[in-house]
Amino acid sequence: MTDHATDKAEVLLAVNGLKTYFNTDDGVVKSVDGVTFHINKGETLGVVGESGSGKSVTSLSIMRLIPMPPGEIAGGEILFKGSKGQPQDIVKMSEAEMRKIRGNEISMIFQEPMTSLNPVYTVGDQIAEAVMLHQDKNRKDAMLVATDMLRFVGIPAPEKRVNEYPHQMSGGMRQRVMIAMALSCNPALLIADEPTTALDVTIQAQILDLMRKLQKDIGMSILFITHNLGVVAEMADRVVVMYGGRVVEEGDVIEIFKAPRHPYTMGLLNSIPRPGVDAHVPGTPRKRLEAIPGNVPNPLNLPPGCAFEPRCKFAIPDCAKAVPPLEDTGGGHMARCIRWQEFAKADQEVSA
Amino acid sequence: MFPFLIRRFFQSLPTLLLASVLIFFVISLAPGDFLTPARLNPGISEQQLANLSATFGLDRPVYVQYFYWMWNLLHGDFGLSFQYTQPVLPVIWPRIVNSVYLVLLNLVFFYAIAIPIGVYGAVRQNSFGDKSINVVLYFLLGFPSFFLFLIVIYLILQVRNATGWDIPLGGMTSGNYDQLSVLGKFWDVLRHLLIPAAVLAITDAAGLTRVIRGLMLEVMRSDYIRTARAKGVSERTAIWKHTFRNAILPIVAGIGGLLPAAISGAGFVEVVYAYPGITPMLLTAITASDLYLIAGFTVISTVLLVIGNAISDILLAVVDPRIKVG
Amino acid sequence: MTAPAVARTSAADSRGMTQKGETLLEVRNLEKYFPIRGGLLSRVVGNVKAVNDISFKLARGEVVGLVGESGSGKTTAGRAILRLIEPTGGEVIFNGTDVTKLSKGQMRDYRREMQIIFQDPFASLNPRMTVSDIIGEAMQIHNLNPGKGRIDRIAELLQKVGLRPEHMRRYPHEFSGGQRQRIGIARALAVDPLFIVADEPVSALDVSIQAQVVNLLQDLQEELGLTVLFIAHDLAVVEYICDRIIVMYLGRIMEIAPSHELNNNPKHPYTEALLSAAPVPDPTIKRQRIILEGDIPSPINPPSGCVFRTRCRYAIDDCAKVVPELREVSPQHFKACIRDDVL
Amino acid sequence: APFVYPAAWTGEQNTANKRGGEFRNYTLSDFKTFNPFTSAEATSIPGTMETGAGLFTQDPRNNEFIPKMADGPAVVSNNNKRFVVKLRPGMKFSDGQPITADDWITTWKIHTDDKVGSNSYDTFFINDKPIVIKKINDLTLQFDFPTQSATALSIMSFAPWPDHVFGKAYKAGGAEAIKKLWGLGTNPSEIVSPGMWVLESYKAGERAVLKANKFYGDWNKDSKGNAVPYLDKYSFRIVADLNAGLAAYLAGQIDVFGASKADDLAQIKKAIDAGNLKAYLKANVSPQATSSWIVFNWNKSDDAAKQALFRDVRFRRAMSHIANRDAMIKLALGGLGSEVYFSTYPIFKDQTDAGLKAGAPQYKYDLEQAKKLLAQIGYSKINSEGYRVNSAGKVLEFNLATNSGNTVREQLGQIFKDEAKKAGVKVNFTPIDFNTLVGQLTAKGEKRPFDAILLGLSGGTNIWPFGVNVVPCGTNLHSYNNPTDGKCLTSQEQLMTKLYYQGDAELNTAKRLAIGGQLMKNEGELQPVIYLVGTNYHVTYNDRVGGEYTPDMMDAYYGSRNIALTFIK
Amino acid sequence: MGQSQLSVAWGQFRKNKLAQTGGVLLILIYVMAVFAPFLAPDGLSSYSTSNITRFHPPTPIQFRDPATGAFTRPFVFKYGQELNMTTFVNEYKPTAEQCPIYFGVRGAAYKILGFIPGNIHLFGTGNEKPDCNVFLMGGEALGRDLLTRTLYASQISLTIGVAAVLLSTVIGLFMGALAAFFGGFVDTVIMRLVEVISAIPGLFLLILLRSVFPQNINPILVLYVILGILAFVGWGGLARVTRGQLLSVREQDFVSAARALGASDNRVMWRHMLPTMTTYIIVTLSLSIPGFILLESGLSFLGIGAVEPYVSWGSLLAQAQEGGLSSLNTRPWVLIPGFFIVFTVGCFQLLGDGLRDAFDPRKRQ
Ligand SMILES: Nc1ncnc2c1ncn2[C@@H]1O[C@H](COP(=O)(O)OP(=O)(O)OP(=O)(O)O)[C@@H](O)[C@H]1O
Ligand SMILES: Nc1ncnc2c1ncn2[C@@H]1O[C@H](COP(=O)(O)OP(=O)(O)OP(=O)(O)O)[C@@H](O)[C@H]1O
Ligand SMILES: [Mg+2]
Ligand SMILES: [Mg+2]
Repeated sequence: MTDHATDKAEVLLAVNGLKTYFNTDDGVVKSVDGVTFHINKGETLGVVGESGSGKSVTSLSIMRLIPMPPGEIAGGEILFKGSKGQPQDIVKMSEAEMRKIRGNEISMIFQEPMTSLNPVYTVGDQIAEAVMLHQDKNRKDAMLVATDMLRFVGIPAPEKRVNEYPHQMSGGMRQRVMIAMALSCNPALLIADEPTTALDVTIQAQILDLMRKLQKDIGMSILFITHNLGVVAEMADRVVVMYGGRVVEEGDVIEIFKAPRHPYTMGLLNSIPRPGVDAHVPGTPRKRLEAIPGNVPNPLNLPPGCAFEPRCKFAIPDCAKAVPPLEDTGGGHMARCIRWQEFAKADQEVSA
Repeated sequence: MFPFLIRRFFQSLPTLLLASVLIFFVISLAPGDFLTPARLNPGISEQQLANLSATFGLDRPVYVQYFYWMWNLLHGDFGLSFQYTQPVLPVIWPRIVNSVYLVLLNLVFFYAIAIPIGVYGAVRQNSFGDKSINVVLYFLLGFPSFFLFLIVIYLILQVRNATGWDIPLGGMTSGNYDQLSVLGKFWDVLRHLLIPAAVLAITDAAGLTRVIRGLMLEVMRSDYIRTARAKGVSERTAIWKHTFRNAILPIVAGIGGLLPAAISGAGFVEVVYAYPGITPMLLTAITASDLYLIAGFTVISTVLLVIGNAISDILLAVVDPRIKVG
Repeated sequence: MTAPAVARTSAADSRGMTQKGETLLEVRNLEKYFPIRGGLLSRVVGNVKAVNDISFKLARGEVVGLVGESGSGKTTAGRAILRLIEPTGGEVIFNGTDVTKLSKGQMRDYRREMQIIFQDPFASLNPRMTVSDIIGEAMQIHNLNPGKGRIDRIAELLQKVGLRPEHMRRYPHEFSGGQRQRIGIARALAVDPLFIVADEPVSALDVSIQAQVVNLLQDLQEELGLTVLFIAHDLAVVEYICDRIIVMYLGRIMEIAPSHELNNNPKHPYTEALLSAAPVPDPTIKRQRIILEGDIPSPINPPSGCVFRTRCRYAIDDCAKVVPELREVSPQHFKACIRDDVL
Repeated sequence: APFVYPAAWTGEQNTANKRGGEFRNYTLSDFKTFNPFTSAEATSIPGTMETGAGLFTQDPRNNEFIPKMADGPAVVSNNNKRFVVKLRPGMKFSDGQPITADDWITTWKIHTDDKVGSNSYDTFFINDKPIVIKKINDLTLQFDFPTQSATALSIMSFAPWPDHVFGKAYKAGGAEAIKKLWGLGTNPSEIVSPGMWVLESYKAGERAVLKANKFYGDWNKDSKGNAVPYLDKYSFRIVADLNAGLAAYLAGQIDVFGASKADDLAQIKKAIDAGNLKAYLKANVSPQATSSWIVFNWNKSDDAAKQALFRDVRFRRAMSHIANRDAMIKLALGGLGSEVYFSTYPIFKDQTDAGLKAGAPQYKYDLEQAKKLLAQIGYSKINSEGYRVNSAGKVLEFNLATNSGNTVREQLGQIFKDEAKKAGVKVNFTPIDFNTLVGQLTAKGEKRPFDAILLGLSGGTNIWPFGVNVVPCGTNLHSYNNPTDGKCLTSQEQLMTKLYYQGDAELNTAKRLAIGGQLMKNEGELQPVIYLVGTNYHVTYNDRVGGEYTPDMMDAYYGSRNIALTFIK
Repeated sequence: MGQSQLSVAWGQFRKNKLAQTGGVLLILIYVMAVFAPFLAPDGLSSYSTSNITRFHPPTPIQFRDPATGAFTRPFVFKYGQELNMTTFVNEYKPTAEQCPIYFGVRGAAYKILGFIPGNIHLFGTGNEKPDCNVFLMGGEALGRDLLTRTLYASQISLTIGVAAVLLSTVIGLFMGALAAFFGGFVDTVIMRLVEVISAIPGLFLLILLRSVFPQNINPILVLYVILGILAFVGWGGLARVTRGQLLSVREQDFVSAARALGASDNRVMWRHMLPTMTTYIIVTLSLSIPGFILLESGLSFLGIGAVEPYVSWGSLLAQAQEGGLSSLNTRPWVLIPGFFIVFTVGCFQLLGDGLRDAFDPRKRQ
């Protein structure tokens, strides 16, 4: 945490109006269309959203790993305050500079632990590679670091495991290896793109627990992408909700869960059963989930106004006219809905 | 490694055995028997015919003949070539060796051409270079190797007429071969091999290049390459260390299968180039119905192929740790 | 529900036999081993014990959840019950008949009564058939609603699952995941089954779509009085829809209990850990969770005794000795654990 | 005293006594053996090795036989039937063993053992009666001929092969042992030669290199007393076909090329004019001592209709009328060649002239005449496909085979086939393997396995230019009629056989020519073999070699040089 | 509105201009082959033995009268031929005589597709001047018109390969399905056979099989033999894939679904499993045809394929070697048939790639 714990926290990364487009045969896919958010030092920012809403593309844009072509960063800036102290715009960096940041100051772990490790190299090699790249160590020392990292992420018998190949490990194990690799150079920011989605609940619990512990130890910030609201609730300090390539809501995690100001967020929260709370009691009438009607929008053909308008039960004709602005509803809680004030009022009435 | 080799050996035995059965079966389909062509050859005496008939059990049923043949084969006796009135093995062996030279050099070129171009095409996907290479390769794919070779020869003739350079246009050695030093001999053979091997490689490489390009593209899209990039590795490392090694796995697995294709493919060029390899001899053997010689060639090349397959399995085990060895 | 026109087969004659609440399906000691071949002569060198001696009962009209981690044998159990894969051992008694003993022809009649919904909405529909072909195939096989009536029935089914009749002529790839899952449901319903195995019907769907399908299934179940074996690994969903829940681990049943009971009062250490591992979408709740150590052991060589003991924090030496049997510890609540002292 | 090669045998003498170097020849098919007794190839290793070994040799200036291995002219007695020949002393095989009368005796014995199957078998018999050779002493041989023979000196000039190799094996194992000797796998160091060359190395499918027999120079000198040959090596490059040979020649990789087509000459000429090749070229030096022909099989007891057809002289004359020799020369030989109507090659002009004078007929290209003849045989109707059928509806057809890989012969066959079609004859033409073909051609019996074969022959002497194994009945190349008993079928054959031996025994040249004329007349009327065309002889060689004949000595019979006097400039 | 898999693919294919071009060109080539006798100015084997046209150079078509310079009916000059005795080159020189070219002239008789008789040729010099000839692509070794022969050759080159592929596809499918369906012993036997066949180098197996048949069989039979041999050598790969695909499809959910509905094995096989092969088959067919065309041309080139009087592009190329490689210098036009191979194979490849892409869901949006 920062030295002015009471003051506004120090911003590590600020994404302003980021636009990442893909030029496909069928037209331009505006995967990320003016996304703005920031991450403070030491905090965990959860990003949730529909599949295809641009979560991964945002994170890859930050790493500048968008395949170009067909992708391009069409606008906006990504200000990163790395070890140099001064915020630098990642979008404008040279490839060489960028390589120094990747894996070193910002590192990333991915959704599929099964496919994210190179099958033909030992896990030790793969961790050591990052260490050698960024820490000026020879192979032997780097392998020692790798072993330490494996131990650090709780892999038993790391001395042995360091020489094993990915296929010799289970999914949870591999995700730990990924984390070890990502953390091997003490990054300031860890981007985790759905790191537990492919894992079993019990393993997910292990990994989440591990990440929390490591964050405490290292003090890095985490950009945590997921579509599991439970995971967000557990991991995040603040939350960004994305829909159709835009941020539709952003705010403190408790705020978001207690007082969502965007109908999509509301719908999302109501559409999932809560463990324990929603269990069916025989004899009682069954509860109903509040489903969000309709389908995920086609990224090629987003509605002109609010992207959620076609599925929104609160939609009014104005919603379709223009993209609503992202407005501050108070206390850094932002929402992109022209009717947020009404929701706020309704909320107050209910609680009143 | 060793148990793996043993197991590999035992696994290929049935294939070999069955292949020999097939070869024998096919040959015994021919009208008459092995000796029919020999009977027409005044150079082979009745006595010799009778001897052969006995050694190969030709008076017995076909399956017994097979065992005789197999038994002789295992003792290194492939039978008698009726054209040469000599045992098959010493007649065909030098030809096989010659073909193997050509095929090996061809393979070297083959990979030397296909790999860099394929990788380049993948790395610079859809660039002007990639596209023009693709067009050229596409064009080359349509060329039968012998036709390309005829054209190359036509061009070489033009060059030779214009410059007077001594570019070999056939055969395997120059006239003064026997007088050359060891190094000179080596260079002489190499000089003769260069053009056919290269032409062959170019036509074949067209296909492989496209395969490599496709495989590279596929691997480049994979998650672990993204992981590597996220680590901050350089472009070169990402391509050669991480992508390439994975992309060649299917190719390594196919090396064994490549050998027969290469041997077969070399055949056409051997014919055009009047190269003393297997195929020209086989072709004369067909017209002469020199069946033992044909069968001998086929068996040996099958053995070579099975060995090639084993080698590619071993190579695959070396580059891909997921394949268990041992 | 309209009475079918065609005379019903033996299996279906019994349709009236069981009343709501009576046992419709009983699984006894069901086993499914997948042989592993290896070596030179590709002999069987081992077995994947995917489902290892499981027994349970389903009452008519009941929705029962089957949960467990990946590889615990849920799918295998579901398919073995339907004889989509031949069980290695055990009995499946449907409506009084042991279906595992039936011949292929006899089994075909029973297929009308037992249907399945698949997890992957992309792989489960034949991409070369139109929606009406897909749904109509079942009727064609069993010769239901011949002639013009068939189209009407398909249209009716489509409407029932929330699609429009004009979708009939389309091909699967023209639909979104949620819509495809609806087609899959319509296909299962086309033969008026009594019993449906729903194998993770919502796991592959986007969060915002999941609720649509869950609601649909729930409505249909109530409307048609279906008996459902609902397979999932998301405990929250299972608790939400199911009357009772069966918890599996490594091919064995750990615990069976009514949903609310299981949630409030898990009796098996595994269930306890499972419940605790599931993240709760409420940032205000900060729980102390139980983190299971290690990975699931291989089903080829499951641990002796209680298969869970290697990760169990209550494990004692005795756990390795005997396979704990499934005991009723309180009404309707069964568990397979020798330690009654801890939970 | 050594044999001295006359100075006049070279147009340009090796005045500077240039020695060493290699003469690079080529051959079209891979060698099949090193064994002189089983070898049947035109260009063979033993045939090359034995160069310069023979009792007598013909002087290209006047066709006279001069003693070579003989130490002087033969002493003739017994009505020109007995020849006693003294051997030149001091002759040695390439392994240093002396060449003695035993070597001749052994060689003769083996050649005349029919179990060996030597190609020269027939040459040792005259009218089925053997020529007998006796050793008088180590350096004296006595030849007894059954009749007098014009070609006696030529017959006697076979090369002696070492008794210490073959004689030993023959005594021990008979014919089988001989056949096992000197296969391609034999180490060249074990090969022994009586002649100018001995095998040095052989690379299958590539080349054979022969080196000079170091003992040959002991008894062979040039006019200045220098040992010959001047050359060190004589090599054969094995090329796939004539085209490959031409390519090698144009590339300067071989020293001579047997150009036969205008195409070849054009390319050589072009290369010379462009300065890419320094070579000598003289076209149309003479006709070749070779011709192509088609033979019909008279022994087809399994197909009576065909047998009758082939035995019908009208049919064969019709076939000669069908052969468009002019087109064959223009198309297949590329414009340079000679039409042939007799077994006598056009190069033996004296004999052909005598034949024509005697009234030997030439059945020239004339489709109308052919049609008339065929109609006479009974093939008068034409079916829907345009082929002639007889009253029984049988199509007039036969199979014609030639050896594959010889494009000229394939084209000759093609032209013959296409012309035949114009006359309504269906020819099924297939090229097959050479050895198989020869096997079929030389097969004996009542049921020989072919209809018709298109092939060529070369060889024969200029003294009596009829084939000893061709003309007389029962010889192995009497290919139209070769029944088991070897009997003649027609009176003409009988007459030809008789005339053959009569001419062969006639020592007077004019009389011999007249007999030959009669033979040709008979042969022409019988048309047992349809002779087609012959190529012309063109001389071309690389300028690096010298020692060739004077231009007027060059012809297809003697060639362009004596290899002993050839040197590298 | 419904859209089947095929029509989706068709839609994709429609976007691929290159593949469509390939397809259209192929259709044209096949039409050309069918009407070869009509398109060809001459008969397949006709050549003159009186007016020698051996290696006649291509004759340029003239449109202007040389005297007046005015446009006339297109014509070629009649060429005179003489062997130049200093250069030994057979020289062809245009004479003053003009051979007008007519369209739709009568000439050599033929039967299109073997049963439609005719003697009209698209163009030619007619019968009035028998020594007149158009040699658009020059003449070959016997003076036959190379264009005519190339056109005729296309009939064989274009059918043998395709027929062999079709045949081997049928065999491969059948064997693969057998193996997958029966499993066990049948499976083992078939798969072993496939393995064994693929263990013998292809060309040698072809040569081996060819050597079984006598050399001097009927030329038309040779073609069937070659076809059969090619098919026999080629079915293995497809059988293996078919088997694999069927086995994997068997595990797919939609097949399980059908079985859950009570579908019989037959129905599952025919309605659900085999149709999954269509895509694969369409794609492999179109991609392996060029390979087989190349193979056929190769065999003919080696002289074990089409034999006289039949010609294929490969055997025409074999004849191009006549007179030695260096003679190519003086008559490069004999290489032209090779470009027909290249062109056809190229078209098939464009089409095949287009089809593959059209059917590849990954390349689809
Ligand atoms: N390489 C690409 N080419 C074209 N479009 C792309 C590419 N990568 C991503 N997209 C598009 O960008 C949009 C956003 O994708 P993204 O992967 O960021 O979604 P996401 O929010 O991460 O979804 P998920 O939850 O499924 O991971 C999608 O519509 C996707 O189709
Ligand atoms: N056809 C098969 N052959 C061999 N093993 C199999 C087969 N099908 C399943 N298995 C094994 O059986 C075990 C149980 O698999 P199953 O698919 O039933 O698990 P699951 O509980 O449905 O898991 P998931 O949640 O991943 O769907 C696994 O270990 C699996 O690898
Ligand atoms: Mg994503
Ligand atoms: Mg499952």
